[in-house]
Amino acid sequence: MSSTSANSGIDEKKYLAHHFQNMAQQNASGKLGMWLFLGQELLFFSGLFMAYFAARYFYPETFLDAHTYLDWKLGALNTVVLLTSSLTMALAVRGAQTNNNASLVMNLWLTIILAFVFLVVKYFEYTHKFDLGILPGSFYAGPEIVGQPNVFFGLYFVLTGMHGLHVVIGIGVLIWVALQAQKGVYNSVNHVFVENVGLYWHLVDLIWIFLFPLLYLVK
Amino acid sequence: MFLSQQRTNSAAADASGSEPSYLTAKRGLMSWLVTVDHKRIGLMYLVSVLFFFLVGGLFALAVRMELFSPAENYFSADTYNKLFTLHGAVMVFLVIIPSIPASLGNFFLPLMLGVKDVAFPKLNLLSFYIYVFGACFFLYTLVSGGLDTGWTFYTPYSSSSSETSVISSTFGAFVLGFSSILTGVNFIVTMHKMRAPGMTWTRMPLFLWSLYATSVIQVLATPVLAITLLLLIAERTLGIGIFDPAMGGDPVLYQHFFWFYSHPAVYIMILPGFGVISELITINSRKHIFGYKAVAISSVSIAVIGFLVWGHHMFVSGQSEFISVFFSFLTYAVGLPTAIKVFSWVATMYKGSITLTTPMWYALSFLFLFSIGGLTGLFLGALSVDVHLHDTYFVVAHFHYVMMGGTIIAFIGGIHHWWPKMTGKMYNSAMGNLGCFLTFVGFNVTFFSQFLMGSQGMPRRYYTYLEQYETLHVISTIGSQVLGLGLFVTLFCFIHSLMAGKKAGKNPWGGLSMEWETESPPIEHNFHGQPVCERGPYDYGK
Amino acid sequence: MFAKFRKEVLQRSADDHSSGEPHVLPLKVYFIVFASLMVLTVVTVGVSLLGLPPVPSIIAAILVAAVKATIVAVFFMHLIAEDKFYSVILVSTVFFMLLFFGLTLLDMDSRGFKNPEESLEYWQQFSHEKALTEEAAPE
Amino acid sequence: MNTNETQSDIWRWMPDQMSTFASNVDGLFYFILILCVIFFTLIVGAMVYFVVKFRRRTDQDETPLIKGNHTIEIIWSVIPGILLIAIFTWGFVDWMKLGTVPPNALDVRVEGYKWAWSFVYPEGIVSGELVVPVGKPVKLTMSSKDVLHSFYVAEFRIKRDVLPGRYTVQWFEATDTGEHWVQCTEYCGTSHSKMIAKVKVVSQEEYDEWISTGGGMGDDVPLADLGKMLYEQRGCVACHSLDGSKVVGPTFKGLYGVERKFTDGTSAVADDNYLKTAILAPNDTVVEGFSPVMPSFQGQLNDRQISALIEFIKSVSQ
Repeated sequence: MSSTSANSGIDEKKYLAHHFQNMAQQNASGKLGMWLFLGQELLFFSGLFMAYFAARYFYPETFLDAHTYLDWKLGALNTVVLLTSSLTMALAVRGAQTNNNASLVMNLWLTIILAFVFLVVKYFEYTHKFDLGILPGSFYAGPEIVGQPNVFFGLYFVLTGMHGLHVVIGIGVLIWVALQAQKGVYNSVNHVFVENVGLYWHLVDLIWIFLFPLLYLVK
Repeated sequence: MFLSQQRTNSAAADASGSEPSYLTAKRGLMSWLVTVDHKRIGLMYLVSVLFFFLVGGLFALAVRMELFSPAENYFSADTYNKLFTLHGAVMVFLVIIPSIPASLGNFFLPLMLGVKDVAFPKLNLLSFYIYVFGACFFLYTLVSGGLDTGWTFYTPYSSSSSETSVISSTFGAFVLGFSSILTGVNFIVTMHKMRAPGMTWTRMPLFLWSLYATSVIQVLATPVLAITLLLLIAERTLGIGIFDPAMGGDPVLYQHFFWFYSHPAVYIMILPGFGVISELITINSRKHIFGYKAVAISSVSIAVIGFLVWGHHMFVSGQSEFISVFFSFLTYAVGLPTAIKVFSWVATMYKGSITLTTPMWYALSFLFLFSIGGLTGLFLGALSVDVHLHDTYFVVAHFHYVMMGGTIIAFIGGIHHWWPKMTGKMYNSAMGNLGCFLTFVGFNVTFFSQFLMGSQGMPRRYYTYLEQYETLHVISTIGSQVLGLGLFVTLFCFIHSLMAGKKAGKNPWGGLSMEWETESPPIEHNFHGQPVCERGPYDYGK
Repeated sequence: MFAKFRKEVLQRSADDHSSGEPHVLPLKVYFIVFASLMVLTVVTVGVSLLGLPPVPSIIAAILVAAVKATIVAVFFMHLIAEDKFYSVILVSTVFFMLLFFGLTLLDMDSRGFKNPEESLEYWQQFSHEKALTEEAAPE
Repeated sequence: MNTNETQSDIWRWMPDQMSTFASNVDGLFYFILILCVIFFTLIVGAMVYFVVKFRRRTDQDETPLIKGNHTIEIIWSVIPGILLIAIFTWGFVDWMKLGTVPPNALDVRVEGYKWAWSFVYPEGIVSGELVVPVGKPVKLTMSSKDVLHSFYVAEFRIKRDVLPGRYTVQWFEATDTGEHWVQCTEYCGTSHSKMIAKVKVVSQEEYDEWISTGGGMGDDVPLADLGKMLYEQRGCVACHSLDGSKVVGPTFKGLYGVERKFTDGTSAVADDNYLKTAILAPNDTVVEGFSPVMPSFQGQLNDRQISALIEFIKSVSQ
């Protein structure tokens, strides 16, 4: 099935839903729906970034002082991990489009492993903070910092927590897609679902690209 | 509009309609609960929205009864606070936001586009169940001590000093937001990717244009409400200290977050109402809409400018005077397209051939009530006058004229208009007109007196008030009884029609848009062949 | 400039398969993009070590992150090969986001505009003194 | 606020104009009102006229295909546009006037707390009523102790939210003597509607005399009467009733000398020092069945005022 000839005789009718005219319309609708969903996700995170900018406007010195407790090397490592997972995800989508099922499956599992690595690194970061007594909001019992440290760490946990939750959701969907891919469901005709999962994963990576400098590299 | 029949080789019987309608095609409760047919989902939404409209309405009657006199009439202060809060929350999140798009929109979008179903039928059913899931949280809130923060959940009252179940109602509103987002995504994709051949953007009925503008707002604004409510829950449980000043937050920041969603939300509420009114006035005056492009473009421009004006809710809230000037100017900018729409509707009726069916009576009362609602917005947009009028009964009257007098009247008019198509039965128009008349009179008596109260300085959300406002409160309470009666008469008219209504033909009002091509009630996959669209939906007369 | 670049990339990727299948970018593009992302991550860290004053350092960090984000969006998310409407959605979403940030930050910045008492500094300074007076003079 | 409402008091738009700013606001209000009435009669009049004139006579009558008319559309966009800009500019000009506080204003600090107002004068007087001289600008620097409130005097046409954790400022200049109500217009909980206070505009001499007697609470005033004034002005009335009914806090009727059971199981007789600690540190001992929401009056009431309150509670307890 690795031939790249025109959709190599895969019967379109198999995947066509009853209310669509043809596959092109169905794929285009799927992608448009996904992009609208991504637009909505972006605005969902915009609320968090707004809270970050507002808190930073109110307590600049707290941010300068409190961010030293964040280990930027782990943050950088996580960024590299997520960017690599974005690469493998894009390669997986490319595999699906070119009927290269082997590369699709291999890259999907690579992405899942990298996502787990991201979560493990995050787990170490969180436990390191809990040991220091740095807990979100009013449970803060960490070191004395000028201004309102509970605001910075409250925000830190909400931002990275919400992003982590989206990574977990991503992993769940990726595992489901990987299992389907192993059954050979996806090929050059029916690959919209893989592409949509890829778009979602790239968005999660996009959010982290902004989160990393704003939280870890505050100067 | 020639319906060129492309013979479908499916096993459909001949076009004479011996095929069962979508109501009788499948039987049993399960066929309804797991249906992906947009028409059935539309009906399920309609029933649940009307149910919550009844619940919200009863809260409103209770509030008005309590305000009959300044003394403590029926409820204690806390119960009163819960009553007006739940009236606001149920009406906003459960009734008026999903009302027209989810019920009439779901039902008629595919029919008007000439396609079999919306782009993502399963997603459509999922958004209905998300709506039900969110509604359960509200019902749980009713049971577990209510909510007394006002539907706006302003911090720090909602995050630290309210002992009522704020978390369950905020989470309920958060979940309902997703139902609204997914409906918006569904509609935008359907309108972009699925159309009858020949139907260009300028040949679409204006109801679809307004649904498109509404869906754009739903997709772009609702997530900000979702994150605001999540942050509020985090604030109340973890105390992260963004909104609550005791922990270092800023309450005005919460108001920015909240109103960034809630002002576009009021356009989510009114735009579908505009769409319904464009349909009602053109069909009942049997005349082409005046200025199709202007009306269509003004829907979309209202949607876009609607994102720039949220600060006019916060002129006196401690927001800086400089930015208030900016918001006041843009509020007047968003007033203009609305005025253009109203003028176009009136101009449409010029030289038409107007029949006074019940939907037309609702359209006329919409024009009357919405004009008052829209014009009183001018007072609240002016900076100096708003200082006096903000958070008084003037504001209460203004938004009831726009929301109840606008969207709900258009919604009921739309139900009357499409009732024969949805149920295949006609309603008794005398009873419908009586309901409309009583609602109109009751509404004006209730809320026009509140304009006077408000400008005289009667604050909002007051359990007891100064004696000087008592007479106006009495008038308003009597008006609310008449309004309630009018709505019950309308409800009875619908139920009566379901029982004993005459059989309705394919096109009782002589409409030209595509949904009148198929039977009433339509067959399961809407059209026998694939209808082709040759000309616009309003090309009456030559 | 961008349109020429886009046509050139598409043209090079179009010649090795027929029109039936969706546009598939050559493998080389993926690895070039990945490499540039790695370099830009290093730049992000580098920029933060420059020791710029607070506001420029935020803007610099956001600019670098924005460049990385556009690269991911254009190549990995196939915006370069898809129909333009998806880019319109993305850009309009970002526009509404910036609108939200801009107006809210503008409000917070201009709070003491007419009366200095309303500004944040006044409260932090005076609430500090008010707390002292309360401790100093209990009844 | 004249308590005897005549018919003219109910059927009017705006309350009396009692401050310099009121006339500007009313001017713009009536300007917009006239515009609204004109546009409203135009719209509804045209609607009714068209409905009557173009009634459907037969089912077949033809209607002209009018798709639009650019000239009319331009006219009805430009004219409302100009009027809207006019309204905006008038509102903007008055808003700037409201924003700039005149330099020689009398500076009064306003404290809003759950369900009462207290006013701190430059001379250190703390009063539950805002007593101001007529014809002199008064600057209010306001902040709240707990949740959002809003300081609204309808007759002066002024309103500004009162935020915890920040000062907000507004000013007014009363043009006539008289008594008006301050009302809280930002929802703040159970007794939001009881959070009202009196604004007394008096002549300059009366004001000076009021200040000299320590805000009407001079040493010559008998303790029980002083207690009654404090009870009404300092917000006790919003939560503690005199007739035995439970509002938010326990009633004062039959309170003095009675055994009180607390939430933590202990109990004590309601005598002088119990009442004093209850006023200064209310949440240490909370009576059963009530919630600890009472704000502390530490630093707000001097000893004489506390003993006056206790005398008043005694006098009411019989």
